[in-house]
Amino acid sequence: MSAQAPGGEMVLRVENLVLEYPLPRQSLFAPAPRHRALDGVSLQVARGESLAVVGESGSGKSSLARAVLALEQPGAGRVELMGQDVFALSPGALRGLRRHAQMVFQDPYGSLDPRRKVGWIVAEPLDALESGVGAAARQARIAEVLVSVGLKARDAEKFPHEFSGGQRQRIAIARALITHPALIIADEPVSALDVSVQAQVLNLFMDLRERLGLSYLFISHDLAVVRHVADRVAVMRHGQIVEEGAVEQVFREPQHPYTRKLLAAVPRVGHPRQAVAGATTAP
Amino acid sequence: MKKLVASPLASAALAAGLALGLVAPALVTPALAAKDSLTLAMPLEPPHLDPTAGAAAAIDEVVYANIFEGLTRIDSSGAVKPALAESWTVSGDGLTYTFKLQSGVTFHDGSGFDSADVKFSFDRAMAEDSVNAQKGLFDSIAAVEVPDAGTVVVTLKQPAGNLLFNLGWGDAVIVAPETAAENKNNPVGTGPFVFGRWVKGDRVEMVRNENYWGEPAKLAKATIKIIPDPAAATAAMLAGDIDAYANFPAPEAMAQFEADPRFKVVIGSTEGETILAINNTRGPLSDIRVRRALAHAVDRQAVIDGAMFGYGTPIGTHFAPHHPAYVDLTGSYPYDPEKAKALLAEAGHGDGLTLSLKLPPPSYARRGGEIIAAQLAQVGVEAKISQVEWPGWLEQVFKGTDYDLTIVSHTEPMDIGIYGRDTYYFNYQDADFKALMTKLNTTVDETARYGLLGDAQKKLSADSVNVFLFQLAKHGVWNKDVVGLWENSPVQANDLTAVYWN
Amino acid sequence: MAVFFLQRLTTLFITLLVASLLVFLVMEVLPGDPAAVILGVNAREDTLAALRAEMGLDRSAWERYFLWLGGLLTGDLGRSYTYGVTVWELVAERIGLSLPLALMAIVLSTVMAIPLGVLAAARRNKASDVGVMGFTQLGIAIPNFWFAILLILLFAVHWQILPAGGFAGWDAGFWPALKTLLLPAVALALPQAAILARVTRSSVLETLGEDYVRTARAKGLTRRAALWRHAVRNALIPVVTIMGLQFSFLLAGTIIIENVFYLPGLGRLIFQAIAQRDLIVVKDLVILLAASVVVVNFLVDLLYAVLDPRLRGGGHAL
Amino acid sequence: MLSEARAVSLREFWLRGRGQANLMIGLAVTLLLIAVAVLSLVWTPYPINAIDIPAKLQPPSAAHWLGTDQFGRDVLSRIMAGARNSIAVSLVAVGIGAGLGVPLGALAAARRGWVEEVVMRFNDFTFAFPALLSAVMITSLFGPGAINAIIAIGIFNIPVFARLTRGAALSLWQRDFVLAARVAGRGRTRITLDHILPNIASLLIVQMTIQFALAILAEAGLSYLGLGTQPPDPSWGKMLNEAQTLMFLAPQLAIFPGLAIMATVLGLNLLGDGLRDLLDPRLRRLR
Amino acid sequence: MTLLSLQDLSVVLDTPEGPATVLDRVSFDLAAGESLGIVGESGCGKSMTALAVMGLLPDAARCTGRIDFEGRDLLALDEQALCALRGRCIAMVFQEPMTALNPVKSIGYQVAEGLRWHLGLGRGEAAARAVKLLDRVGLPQPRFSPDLYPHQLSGGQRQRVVIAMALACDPALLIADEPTTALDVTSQAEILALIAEVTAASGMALMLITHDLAVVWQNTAAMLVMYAGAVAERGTTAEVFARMAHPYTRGLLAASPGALGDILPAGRRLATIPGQVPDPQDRPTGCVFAARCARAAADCLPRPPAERVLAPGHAVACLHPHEEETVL
Repeated sequence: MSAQAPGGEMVLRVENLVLEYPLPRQSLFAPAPRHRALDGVSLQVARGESLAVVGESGSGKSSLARAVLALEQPGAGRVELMGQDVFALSPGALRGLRRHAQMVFQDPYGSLDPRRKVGWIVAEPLDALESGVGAAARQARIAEVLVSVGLKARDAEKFPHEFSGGQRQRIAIARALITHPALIIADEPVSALDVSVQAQVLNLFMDLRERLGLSYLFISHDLAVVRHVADRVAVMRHGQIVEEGAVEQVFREPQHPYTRKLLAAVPRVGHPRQAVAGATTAP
Repeated sequence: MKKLVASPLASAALAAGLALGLVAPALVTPALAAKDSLTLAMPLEPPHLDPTAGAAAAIDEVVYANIFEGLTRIDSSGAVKPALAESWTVSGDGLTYTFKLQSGVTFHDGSGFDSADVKFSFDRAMAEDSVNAQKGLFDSIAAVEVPDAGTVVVTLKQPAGNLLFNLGWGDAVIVAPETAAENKNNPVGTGPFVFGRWVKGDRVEMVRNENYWGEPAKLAKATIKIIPDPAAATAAMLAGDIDAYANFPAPEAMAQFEADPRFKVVIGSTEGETILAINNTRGPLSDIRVRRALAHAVDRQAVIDGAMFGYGTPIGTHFAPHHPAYVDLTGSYPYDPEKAKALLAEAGHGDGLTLSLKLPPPSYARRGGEIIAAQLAQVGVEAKISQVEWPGWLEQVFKGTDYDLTIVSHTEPMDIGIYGRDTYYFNYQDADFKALMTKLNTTVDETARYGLLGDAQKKLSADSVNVFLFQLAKHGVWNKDVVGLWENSPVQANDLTAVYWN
Repeated sequence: MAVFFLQRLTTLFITLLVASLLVFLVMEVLPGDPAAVILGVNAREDTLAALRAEMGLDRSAWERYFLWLGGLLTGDLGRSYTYGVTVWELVAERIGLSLPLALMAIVLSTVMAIPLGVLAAARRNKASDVGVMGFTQLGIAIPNFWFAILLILLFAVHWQILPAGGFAGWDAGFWPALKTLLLPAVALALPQAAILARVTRSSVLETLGEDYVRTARAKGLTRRAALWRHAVRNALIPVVTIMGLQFSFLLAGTIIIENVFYLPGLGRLIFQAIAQRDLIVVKDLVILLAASVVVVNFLVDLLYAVLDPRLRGGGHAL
Repeated sequence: MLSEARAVSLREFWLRGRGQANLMIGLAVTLLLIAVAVLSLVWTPYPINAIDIPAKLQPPSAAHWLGTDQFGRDVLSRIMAGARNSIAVSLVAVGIGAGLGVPLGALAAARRGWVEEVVMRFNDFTFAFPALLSAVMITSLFGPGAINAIIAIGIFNIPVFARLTRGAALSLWQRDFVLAARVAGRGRTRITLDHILPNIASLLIVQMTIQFALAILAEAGLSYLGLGTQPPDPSWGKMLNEAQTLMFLAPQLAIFPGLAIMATVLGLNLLGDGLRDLLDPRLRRLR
Repeated sequence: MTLLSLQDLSVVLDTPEGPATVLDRVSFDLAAGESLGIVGESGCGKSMTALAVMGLLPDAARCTGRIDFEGRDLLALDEQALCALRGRCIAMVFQEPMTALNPVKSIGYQVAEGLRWHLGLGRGEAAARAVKLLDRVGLPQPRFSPDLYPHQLSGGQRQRVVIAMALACDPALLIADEPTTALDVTSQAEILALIAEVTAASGMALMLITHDLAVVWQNTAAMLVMYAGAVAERGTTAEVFARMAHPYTRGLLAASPGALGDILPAGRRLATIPGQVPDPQDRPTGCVFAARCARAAADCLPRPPAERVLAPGHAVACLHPHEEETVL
């Protein structure tokens, strides 16, 4: 089923990206030590392709997402979005490019402004990036994206606190869709959700990709989730990609010891059980 | 003393609890004050203690007659008495005064007193770089000679009727050359009290001068405490912290102390002519009709009752009522709002007039100002009040004459001469009056002087230079057992030499 | 950690330097000629000029500024125009009152406020909490000079057990001097205690909700033990900040209380100095106060590091 | 933009607010104060400055509910007029404080870097001076009067709001919905207006009521020292100062202005507490 | 001998929006040395159960039923008695290691505190025992000195400190409420291994609370599935996994992407459970899962289903349970 990369144009190309954060200075004379979050990362996402980036906390996967969207200034390396070098653009040109790449965040309760109505939230990218959109057209676009994520048009009048975690994440996705982007960067979109709700949102991601031909940069620490959503997977550790390849390939014959350690650590039903003492318990 | 109330928390809660039920002060036996020491309070703290280097009345109120003495001394009735000068003779033409000095007088630091000290003091005051606030007192002196240790001969340029009085001022006290420079903080004089200690902002302590040349002081120790705040002063008096307050800053508290048998209230008079000063050259105020209208618009008695709670004697001109030469001119401008309106209309201000009224800090000014503003409003004159601190008043009103009306009390004794000055903040220039003043200065004979003073008073009232309100009263409050404090204050002083407990 | 304080020190100096410049400029613009104030109404122009020369007022503004700044650094604060004594001497006397008064007020307010605040937080919404909250609301609302008047009326005039005001001076013995400071200290302490109690209460409530307090309870500690051993210690940080601010206020913000109790403190000295245009004293005092406030804040920062190890840095054990 | 957030909360405000004692009492007292002040513009039992010396220092009576002062003026009328003065001075002073403080704080949080440094240094600087002392300097510099009192108190509200706004804004800038707005291409200023300010509005409202109460106390303090509103306009602080010397003759003169100040400040603080609980549920458990 | 036995434990919380039933007649037993996994999604009441046993429910909670621990009903005990029990006989490990430790106290102090509180040990002796405990949970000296502060440790290491604190007084029962949810997958594996090893070595009973079926499969002998405050299914882990009877349990397994590992080819849609967990304020009368259950029938609605024993060691609260084997 997974849509094969049509070998068409690259939606995203990242070439040995380096990003550092200054740490508090330990001594007056030595310059402040710096934490190297991205240490020469290169990857690319073709149109319609879903690339997952998996790694533990502190591996730099979130920094990658921010750098790609020019929210952070990298030390070195290039990011090419829709063929244009993001960091070489003027602020105006960069704004024009943003239409093509939007982001979905992890915490459903943190990614929606509690003081704004859902309609306004979803339309914010539209209002910011496309000019000359009439009120009626705007209303229609809002309704369109809300329905496309399984919500109702009249939900636009409600406030975020009137929705469950799963529904809020759908609203966040609707916001990301409104400018018809080519690439969606999802930073741990389902980690904060319960299993049953998580399944609904994952299915939504897969439906949208098929229907709208979206390409994903899907960031997660959960290998199981990655299996479902991604065509290719890149394993990150300490700011570097240690292994990359087709999902089946990497999951079946992990090359890098770290990948193997990750896969082994995931508890799986049916596999040998922990040496656990204990007889049956009466009901 | 009763036991201290438990913890601060309890007292705070108690105080808050009792806040609403204000309890009238019950009769409580006063703390037994030591019999030979006295704590006197006064409102303003002296900037320093050298009367020859500052004009602040507070300096004289501490040191005059107590620590420092001049050749002559002014007593409680305002008369000139001998002091360091035992006796003096005046030449026929009134130009040379020969003073015979007291013998056996020493300064507090033990150094001897003789005519050289007198010459030093006068030369210092008259010197080019002198910082003596009343340098004018010595204008008429041509030279000071000391033929011998016990005599001083002063020759004048022209006769000066009030020389003896002037030499009785605080600014003319005799200081020793060796200690003159340090007198600001460690005053060394010849008086009956020796300077003890000065806790800045709180009190000045002095002790009896055991080897005083004259009759020794009856008090062994005297403390002068500085309590400006009227309520604090009332509380201190009631709580027995102080034994006497020479001139209580709050006339409204008098009723309180009169009702309390522990205290004696003595209302005297001062040299303070309280006036509504007018800038005689400023716009409409240059028109005498407007000035007379103002005089008619002000109800003096209401101002006295309202501002000073009835203490104070109305005056019609710039002269102290207790002085023999006083002429009662209060009748020249009776309270008559209608007449005031008529005069204003006649002067072309029928539809009203707006004037600035600048008020210095004292309560007679701040309260009097509000009452007068209300009274002027009745006749269509809007007085815009602005309260200023003394430096601001000196800068804007006194030096800059940038004012329409102001209220101030001139507390220097016998200061009617200020109306004859070339530059003075009233901007009143009148040749006749100036002539009167020069004539006064040169006449020595008493009755002639009184006649001239009377003419001067009538002139000021006729020209309605200012609206003359009332003579500032002296609100003396002291423990009933204290005897010897001055009833009036003809000069700014708290003479403790004759004070004792009976 | 040292870096943290060196940065704070530099900002401290910059703030003081700017403060000194601003105060000097303000004093230049202040209307009123000090010489006229001293020599009074009848002084003549020549004597005024002589006095101004003596006081060095005739030199250029910049010259005087740097002279003054130099004096500040070398400790020579110059002589007061009105009192004729060095400013140090003047200030030393007044600090002898203002500092103990501020300390007494802070101690009184803290001793009252912190236990009340913790009590109110521990028993949230119960009678004692509502009572404490009521008391603090009242404490903040009462203007402290009104409260002072009532205190005088009650304790000095009616019961005559405490002096109505004035300061006996430390040489008159420790207890008599302390007695004169008791009422002013209570008048100052009440509003500060009210504010401090409220801050303590909300801070303790905040920490009571933290996970580590629940962990302590899970370890078997009683509510009281968990409160005092874990919650209160963490709650102290915001409380210390407020106490720092309060102490700097108490140093010279007490002009009104000093007025009501006629205490010769720093507040009244400044107020009189401004009224008498004793510019040297005003400038020196304002700078001394600004310095003391900045130093107090610096000490509060030091206390943070003591209270909260996270600020002490120290490497990770990774 | 901003109105949307507010519209809903007003309806919600009344629904949830009704039950809270703090809020209701606070609101009642504050509205009473405003009503009295507005009424005093039009009507007072006696003309505010009418001096009647013979009738001075009368205790409360049927004619004069709260008695007369040392000049025979009706105390009730002057207290009503005093309310007008207190509100005016405090409102404008807090207005200045918030008007300048909030943008400064928001700017510091948005721009960071040297802008933040400058704003914070200005804050430290103004905190370095005890408020009252500087008010005394300002009023003695430019002369006493209500205007200068307003400026003096206003200046000292600026750092309070700047510091509060900066703190709250800094934590909001880390929130995902702000990052989302940046991803959507919104600029710093637009984000501050659309997201930052609406979300700290409730915090600011609460702080305003508290600062309003403090401003009233400060104004009373200044006019007690004679540096605030000038006579003959009445002000509670000045009335208290004048009453102090008559404490033993007419004690009630000192009580009523003190009570008026206390009631107003109490009302405002209760209103502030009530608003805090209502508008900021997160703080609710801190009651 | 049954160490812990819950009989019809119900908990109702007073909220501003009205009373909310958070636990509805929960009953189960746990023998000494046994391990029981409680699995369910958030809001199903699994943490409430743990807090009820510890007696740390919020003040606004009202409990009915019994919680027998070593024969004594904990609900009947006063605060004093409960304090003696907590940490001494029943210990707990929480979910958020980053905030579970007091930031201003050293880890040595916090581990030793339980010893000094319950066993009255002196400062020195308690400190020594604390060091041994730290070593026991994999934080050897000198690298992990007791003088370190929590902010100097990683999430996994802090959780180890919390475990050391729990073991301090050698309790009979250890409750671990989602101990690894906030950790990385590698740290999760290590911590779960540590808990298993420690409980087995000292014969401690373990109550492990998680939302991850695979964690239960791997770590506990018996298990309990909870939904909306009630027990849906329970039994030995092997029995339950072999033949999942309750439709919710099956739905949960199908929705867990990781659980079935290799079977599902990438990209195939996950089976989802429609709808949402009902609001505790307005619980339906009948079976609480009925609204979302494909097998729901008329008889499911009037009364909550009674529990039926399908086999020794396997019971379910459902009128139309699945019969067929689970496809693992």
